[in-house]
Amino acid sequence: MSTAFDLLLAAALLWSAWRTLATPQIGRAVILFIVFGLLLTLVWARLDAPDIALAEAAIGAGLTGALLLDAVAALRARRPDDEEPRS
Amino acid sequence: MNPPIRSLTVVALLGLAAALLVAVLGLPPAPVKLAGEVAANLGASGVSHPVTAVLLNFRGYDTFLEVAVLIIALLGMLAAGLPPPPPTGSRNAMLPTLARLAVPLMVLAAVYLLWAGAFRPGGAFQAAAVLAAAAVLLHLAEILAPWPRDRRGSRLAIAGGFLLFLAIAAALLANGGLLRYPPEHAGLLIVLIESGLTVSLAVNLAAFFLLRAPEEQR
Amino acid sequence: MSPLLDPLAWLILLPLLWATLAFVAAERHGPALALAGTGGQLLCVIVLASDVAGHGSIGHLAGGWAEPLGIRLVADGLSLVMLLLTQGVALALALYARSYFSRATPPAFWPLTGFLLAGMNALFLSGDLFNLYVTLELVGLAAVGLVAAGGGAAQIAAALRYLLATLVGSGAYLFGVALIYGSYGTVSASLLGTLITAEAPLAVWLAGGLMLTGLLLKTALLPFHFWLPPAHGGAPAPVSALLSALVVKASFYLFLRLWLGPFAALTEALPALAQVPAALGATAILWGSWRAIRADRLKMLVAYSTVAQLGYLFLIFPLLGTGALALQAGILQATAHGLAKAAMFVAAGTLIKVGGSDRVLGVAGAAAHLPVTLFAFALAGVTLMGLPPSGGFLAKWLLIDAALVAGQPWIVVVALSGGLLAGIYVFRVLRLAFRRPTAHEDVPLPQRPAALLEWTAFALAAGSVLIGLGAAPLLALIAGVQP
Amino acid sequence: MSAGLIYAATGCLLFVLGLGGVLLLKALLRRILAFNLMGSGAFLVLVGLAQRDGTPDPVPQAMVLTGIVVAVAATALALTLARRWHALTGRDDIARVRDTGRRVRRKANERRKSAR
Repeated sequence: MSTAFDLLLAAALLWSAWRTLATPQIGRAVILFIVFGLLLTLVWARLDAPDIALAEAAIGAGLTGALLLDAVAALRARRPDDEEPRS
Repeated sequence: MNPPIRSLTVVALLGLAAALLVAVLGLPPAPVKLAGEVAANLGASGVSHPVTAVLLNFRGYDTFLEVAVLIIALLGMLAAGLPPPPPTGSRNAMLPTLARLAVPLMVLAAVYLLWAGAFRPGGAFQAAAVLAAAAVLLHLAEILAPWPRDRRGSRLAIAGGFLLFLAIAAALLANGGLLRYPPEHAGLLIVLIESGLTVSLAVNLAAFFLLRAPEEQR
Repeated sequence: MSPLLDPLAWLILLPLLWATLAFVAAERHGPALALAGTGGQLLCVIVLASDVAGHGSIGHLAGGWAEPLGIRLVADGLSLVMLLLTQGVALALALYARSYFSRATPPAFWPLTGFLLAGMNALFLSGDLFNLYVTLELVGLAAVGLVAAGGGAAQIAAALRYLLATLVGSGAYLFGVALIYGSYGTVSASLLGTLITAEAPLAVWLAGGLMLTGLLLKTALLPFHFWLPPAHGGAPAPVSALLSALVVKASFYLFLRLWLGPFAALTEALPALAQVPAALGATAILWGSWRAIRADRLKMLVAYSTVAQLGYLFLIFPLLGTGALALQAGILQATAHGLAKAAMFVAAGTLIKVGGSDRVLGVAGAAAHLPVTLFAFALAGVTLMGLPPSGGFLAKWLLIDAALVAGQPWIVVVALSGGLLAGIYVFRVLRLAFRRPTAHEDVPLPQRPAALLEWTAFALAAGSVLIGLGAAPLLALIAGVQP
Repeated sequence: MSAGLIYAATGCLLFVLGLGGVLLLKALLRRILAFNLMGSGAFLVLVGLAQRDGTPDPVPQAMVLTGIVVAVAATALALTLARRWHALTGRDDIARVRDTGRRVRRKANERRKSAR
């Protein structure tokens, strides 16, 4: 029973990782990456590693995700042709 | 990358994946079992949570260097040129209220995590991440302004925890080795280091979001 | 000596300390902190050298815990030569950089340099595969930060390319460490040396392959050299010198250490493996030299020369069966090249700063007003060509000797032709420098640079030559290494 | 098959997937994501393989905590560089940039001039 759950979780993890790289929109890719991080948090809990689960949720998915979202927003806000200062 | 090299790379990667799976699934048991060693020496480590014992005592030297890696990433940011601050006034109207409610809870959670680290899951890194997240939330709610780069205070806050760690590492040389805690003081020293690190790491992590180029450069 | 002054520990603590203080303090205190710090480091390494010469090898248990629970730091002949090179070059470069950046230092230059040095010292001293991963990241990220300094488009592109390469390299290394821990339950290099046998499971072979390949990527051995020329050629001169002279040597050192230590049983079981780095090294010598001959920017010429000279380091692997000879050749080459390349990059920096042009053609006539700098460039060239009595000569001599003992004559051919090719690109610069500038006769003579800029280059270049004359103690240190 | 072994195998696949992403993809942000997948794969192997007999091992767990912090540091630096690159050139990849970067510098200069 628990093996079935582990296999399912592993499959979900791989699927979210694959979609992170394959989905055409970068914004969606980042969301999928955060989903990946949350699934990974579950994996760490399954592996009796609550410390890593906490760190993964807070740093791996949380802060890294926020940094990525911030970067996506910045790259979107500053389109290629108007990046020079408008002072 | 031209198409032949591309397909070659894909084939090589597939081969690597297959080889790794075969290798991992057929691996015989390891001859050394460190978990037992950790348990046997836990009493002398100053903490009762095994992961914290490894992180700050048995392999505390790794952690010491790792804190430097975080500072380096920040220095790299300063070297490359800071991003401009985000435009103001675009925040969600609910955010300040949310921030005022959530931030005190997050600070409490961080204190709990730091305190818990000595005997159950938790510790400086997780606590720092939660504190940093609180700072980012305040920033998004436009309660906390971006930091200009040359404020001495924020630099001291970032380096302070590491300097404390460094001073303790150096002082313990008198005891015969880098970070070699005397067992009777290990607990106290670890709490001291972790408290310093929590604040510094939080500021360091938050600085990835908050350290922005001064407004006039835009 | 009081344990509080343990020179081994202070080699790591001191650069961390001054780097952190340089970050906190105002930017103008950076040079003073760096000079005091690197001076202290040099003192530490000299004290440590006399200890190691007496005892053979010195261990230090970080945290006081024995392996496999704790992390063991080790200083032996091999690590000591690298440490000596690092502190010596660092002090000279700190002096040079202080004058070079007299007006505007790139942001975070001094603290990043200090952290970089700390990372390298920690790497040379570590005997724990996971701890080595942390030191690799310390060195890699600090180096990337230095390449990005200045923040122009060219620098950022070079830094990004370098960052991706270095992250893939350390990622592969970390994955290998994970497989090793899974296989043996420990990451102590010395314990693994006895645990890993020729009958090791597939996972260990794969781990070895991934870790060593990752390190080749970080060392920029052909075909992984693509990131090096823009990073080394585009950075400010003191940074280029630091990267080319020292940083690539750190990952080479670790490659060598793994090859001789934990993975010795594997590499001995399959001797043909040693031909792989050697063949890549030989190709790197030819290709790198060719690109240096064709380069149109002075610092790109020097950077491609690094690609070529790194190739020599990998020629030694099929010869390691000949005893200490090949090891001495490799380490002496790393040392001589480190000094010579630092000299060449700082000399190039002065030439460009004074001449105002970064083209190779820009050095025309430089002999007249920058004689010391040009002499330094030429002396460094003598080492790269391998002419007597330089360190490069002795290194090649030992290499050829080892190749003949091992019955691998092709290595002799490669070593000699590499020297000839180096001669071509060095003389290309020198010939131009001695030509009188014809087109710009009316251009006023450029301002003389600070004497320190010229004489640090000279000291480094002279060191690379003199090391060939006084190599006996270094060679004895290396010969005493028990892998 | 123990949970540790299942996730170790997953980690192998994640590592290769991430490696392929860094090597084969073009967009910088995507390559940074791929690098993070690579790291997560290595972490899973580190803990999963060590715990394949079902008993928790605090040593690799502590190593992974260290690794996660190093990974976030590297990611932050990479994102800063990518943003800076985008601000200077308007590009989100470094695929066909010449070695010297001179072409790019010229382009940036031209753009600056035309903006004036």
